[in-house]
Amino acid sequence: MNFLEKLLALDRRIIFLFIAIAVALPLFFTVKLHIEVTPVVRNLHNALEALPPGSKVLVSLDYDPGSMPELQPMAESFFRYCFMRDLKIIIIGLWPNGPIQANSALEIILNEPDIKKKNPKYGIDYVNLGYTAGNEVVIERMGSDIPVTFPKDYSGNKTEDLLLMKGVKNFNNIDFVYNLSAGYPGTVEWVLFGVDPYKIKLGAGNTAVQAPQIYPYLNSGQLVGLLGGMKGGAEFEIATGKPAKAVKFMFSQSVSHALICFFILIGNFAYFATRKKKGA
Amino acid sequence: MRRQLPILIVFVSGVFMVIQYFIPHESFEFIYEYAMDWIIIIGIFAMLLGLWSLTRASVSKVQAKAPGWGFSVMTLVGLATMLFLGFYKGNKSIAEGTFFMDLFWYIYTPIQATMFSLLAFYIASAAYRSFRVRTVLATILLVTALIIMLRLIPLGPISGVNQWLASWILTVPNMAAKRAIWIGVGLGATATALKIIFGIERAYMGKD
Amino acid sequence: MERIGIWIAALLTLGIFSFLYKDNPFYKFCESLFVGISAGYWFVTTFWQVFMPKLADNLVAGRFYYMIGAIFGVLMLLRLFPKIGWLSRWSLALVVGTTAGLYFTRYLVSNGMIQVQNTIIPLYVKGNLSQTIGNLVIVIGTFSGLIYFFFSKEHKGTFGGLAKLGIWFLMLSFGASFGYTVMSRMSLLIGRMDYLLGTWLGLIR
Amino acid sequence: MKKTKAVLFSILIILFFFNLSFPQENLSPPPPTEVRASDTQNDNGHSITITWKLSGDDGAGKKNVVAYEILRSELPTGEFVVRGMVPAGNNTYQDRGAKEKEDKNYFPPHKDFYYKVRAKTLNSYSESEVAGPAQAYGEWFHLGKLPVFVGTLAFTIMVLAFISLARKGKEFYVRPLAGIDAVDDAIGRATEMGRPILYILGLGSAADIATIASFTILNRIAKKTAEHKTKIIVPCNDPIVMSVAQETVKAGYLDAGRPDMYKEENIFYLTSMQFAYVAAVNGIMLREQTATNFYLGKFYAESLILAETGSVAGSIQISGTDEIAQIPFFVAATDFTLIGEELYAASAYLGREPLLLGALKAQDLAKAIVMISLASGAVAASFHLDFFLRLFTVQM
Repeated sequence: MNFLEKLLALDRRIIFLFIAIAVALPLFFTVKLHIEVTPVVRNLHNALEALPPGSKVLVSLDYDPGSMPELQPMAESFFRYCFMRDLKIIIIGLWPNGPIQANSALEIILNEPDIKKKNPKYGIDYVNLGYTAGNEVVIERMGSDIPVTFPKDYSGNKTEDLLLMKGVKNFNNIDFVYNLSAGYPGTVEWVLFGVDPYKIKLGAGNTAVQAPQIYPYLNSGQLVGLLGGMKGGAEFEIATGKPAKAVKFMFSQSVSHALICFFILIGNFAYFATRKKKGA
Repeated sequence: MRRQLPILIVFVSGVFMVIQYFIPHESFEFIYEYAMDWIIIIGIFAMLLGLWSLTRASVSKVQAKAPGWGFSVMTLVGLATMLFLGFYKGNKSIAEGTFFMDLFWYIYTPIQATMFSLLAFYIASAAYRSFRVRTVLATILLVTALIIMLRLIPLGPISGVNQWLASWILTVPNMAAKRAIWIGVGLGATATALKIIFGIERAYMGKD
Repeated sequence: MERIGIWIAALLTLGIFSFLYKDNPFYKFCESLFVGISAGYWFVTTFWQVFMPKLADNLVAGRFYYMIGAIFGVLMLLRLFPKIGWLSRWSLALVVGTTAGLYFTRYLVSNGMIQVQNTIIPLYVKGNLSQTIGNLVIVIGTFSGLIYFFFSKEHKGTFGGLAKLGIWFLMLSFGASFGYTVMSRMSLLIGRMDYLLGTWLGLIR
Repeated sequence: MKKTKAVLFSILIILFFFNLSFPQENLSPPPPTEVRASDTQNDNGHSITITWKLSGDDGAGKKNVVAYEILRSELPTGEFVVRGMVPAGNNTYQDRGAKEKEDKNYFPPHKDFYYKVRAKTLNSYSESEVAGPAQAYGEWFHLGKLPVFVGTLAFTIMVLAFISLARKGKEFYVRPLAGIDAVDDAIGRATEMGRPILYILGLGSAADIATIASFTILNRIAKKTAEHKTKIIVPCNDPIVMSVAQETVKAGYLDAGRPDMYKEENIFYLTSMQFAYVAAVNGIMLREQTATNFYLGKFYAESLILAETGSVAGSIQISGTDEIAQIPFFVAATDFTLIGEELYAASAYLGREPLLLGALKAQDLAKAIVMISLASGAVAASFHLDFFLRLFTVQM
């Protein structure tokens, strides 16, 4: 067997090894890749920039550990942005794991030096109201009464006693809703049961697999902006001027994508070369 | 009784569900909601069948000392541990912070995430193996996949054109093909549903 | 506890990855443990989160129509007794009949009518060349794709030509989906690598 | 424009409280007129729809109306309570409630209600005249779903007509399908090699249409394996699916006249959790060295893990699913793929039963109708005629 034939019947374990290296190695470096901010992400950022400091932002985390690699960096960058801009954060989850994901993102963000300087306080600058069962019905109930839908926060305090929640009755008192979604219930439900009846302003981050289904709502204006997959997350970090995890991970993405393309090309090269030989 | 009654149940419940779609009145809505709950409840009872099958298969492997029977012991241990931890403190057994949830977070979740991540390797090896310029069809597959993948790689001036092309492919011809598949699946599934309701397709019922 | 947990999680992660090299006892261990734990987890959570609220609570509240579901559920279990096992077919019939009726309209509407509705678009948009081309491609693609799925006629002549165009469209779509999905699959691996190198070993920040 | 509206709207909420203490009657806008309340159409009977003509200061005049409040009472002179609010520019509101009597928000049907609409500016409001009485009641047919009803009837008639033609002995032609022709070879190969066949029904429940289509195929394949005396392994991920698969395979062995060879322990349940199931199936493929793998039914992300592991084991693989997102991976990694509708057609192909073939013909006829509507609809739409579009438009 000559080299080309070996290449043609390449042991897939060699490909596996290269993929592992292509993903792991870039994690050790911080490279400033040129990432262009697409209009859908730019629109979301602009809408957030238009909010005056002190605006109340509802964040619904609707995913579980399975989608962490894509959505967790989005949660972190969004919290960071809100704290920097003095936007008040109200966290909920339509998925049982959502509020837990929020806490682990907050733990990281609250320990960043820039944020530490601001010293955000629980109950005044951010609250975590936890999870309530009921999927889209939860959104409907929030439209009439948020404290009734979420009577207690994640740690068991009465919602009414939280300073931030004073005067928050329903969606009329919420200035922006941001939803991170990995499926059902998620962005689709927020559009159908939140935007349509209550005219809330909604921005969303979705897994890459989920994003194409959400695009129609962008075109119709029901959704302000969308972060699609890790790339969307990276674009948002660039737009806010704080490149973080998603940007860093995008380097791994680029290298591994390039590697797969390279493998496809050499596979075809070997295929042609051996075929020519056989022909001759 | 053994053959006819099930066929009748299928017919009646199937026709009811089709009819209720067109009737907004609450009386039908109530029956619909009950029926959906019954289906869920039947599913819960059936779980016992599953546990029985899994346990029986593992136990008989252990008894017969079949090759790899030690691993069947592991399965049984895992199963028994979760069942015990999940019930011994009543409905508080699965609250956050219990040992049950620790096992979920430190054993179940990482294995699941890792199994899922194997796809990163397999998507690469599948691409290498099957994306060859062998036939026209394989070539189309390869070229479009390359165009879409290249959108994540900085290519200087070509990037702009490629971005545009990638999003055009995703929103136009990709959409057209998906619609054709959707419509086909729609017709195939509705026809199959009809065959089930009318008792023409009944292989799933088995035979005596 | 957390440190031990992370070590266990990391070792299990490596155990699953070892399958990429070849099947081995380490993987078999993770696999069999995973099967047992997941079956138990699924049973326990379904019991507390579905069985209790859906059946037990409703029966306690005196809503006895839920008994009908329970009776059919018990019939399902009779499979375990060969002599009266045939009774389980009644439950099966209820499940299959109900969902067949449900799916009938669901598929007809969302896969049939709505897709057709979305594809009835003007072939000529005045003063907008790119949309005209886009619409034309969508209609032709959907049409020829459907021809490919035609079973009654052999793919020959003009008909065969259109069917071939249809399968080209399908392949283009498959290639696009394949390429598009690579990013989310890589994200998963990045997540695991971040866990191993960051959370476990602390090599990256 | 939208932005200013939202800002005004939030200021309104803050000023609302001031407003209560400083009523400024002389500034109140012209009230909404022509208020009508009537039962909401096509609903379950727990909602009333209110419509009105916009206040003179909404979008015109002083342009200072920011919202409308909708109030309800059981008596024309009784106490009116606020039921909801819509931003300015809207002229309808659906007053909806729950259908369960014990619900706090229960909306009683067949009961008189009176409504009025209040136009609000930042610091004043004015009320319309009282409208009503109106009653909520449920309809017995959803008019918006008429196109679906016609479609249902037409398709049912087509299927039944072709099936009765088949019963009368009419023979139907169907074109060859590559994936189907491969099935026999694949079973033959397993027999020659003396290795088992693996059949995966996917992650669907026993009620998923794709799973049911797969049961029929499993039945045919089980019959063939019984004839060839080849072992078939069916690991399941749903207990009901397992039960049905056992019945189906048993029936296949009966059809082949070899009920004695049927072994129930080869059709077993593993776990219902997606990736644990996949981990176990991966192991089975490599340890049992299956010669042929079938993946037919509902598949999700696991499709590629299964197909690539099978390819490592050197198995011949035949796949089919109606889950569009997974078809590309099956196409790339398995030897033959039944794409979407082909999966449903496969049961008819394998059995060659006239009744099932009849239904396939009805599908083709429906497809032809769809294609003609598509083409003529698009041509008509180019001339701004929306007749065809309306034929397919469903209002939920």
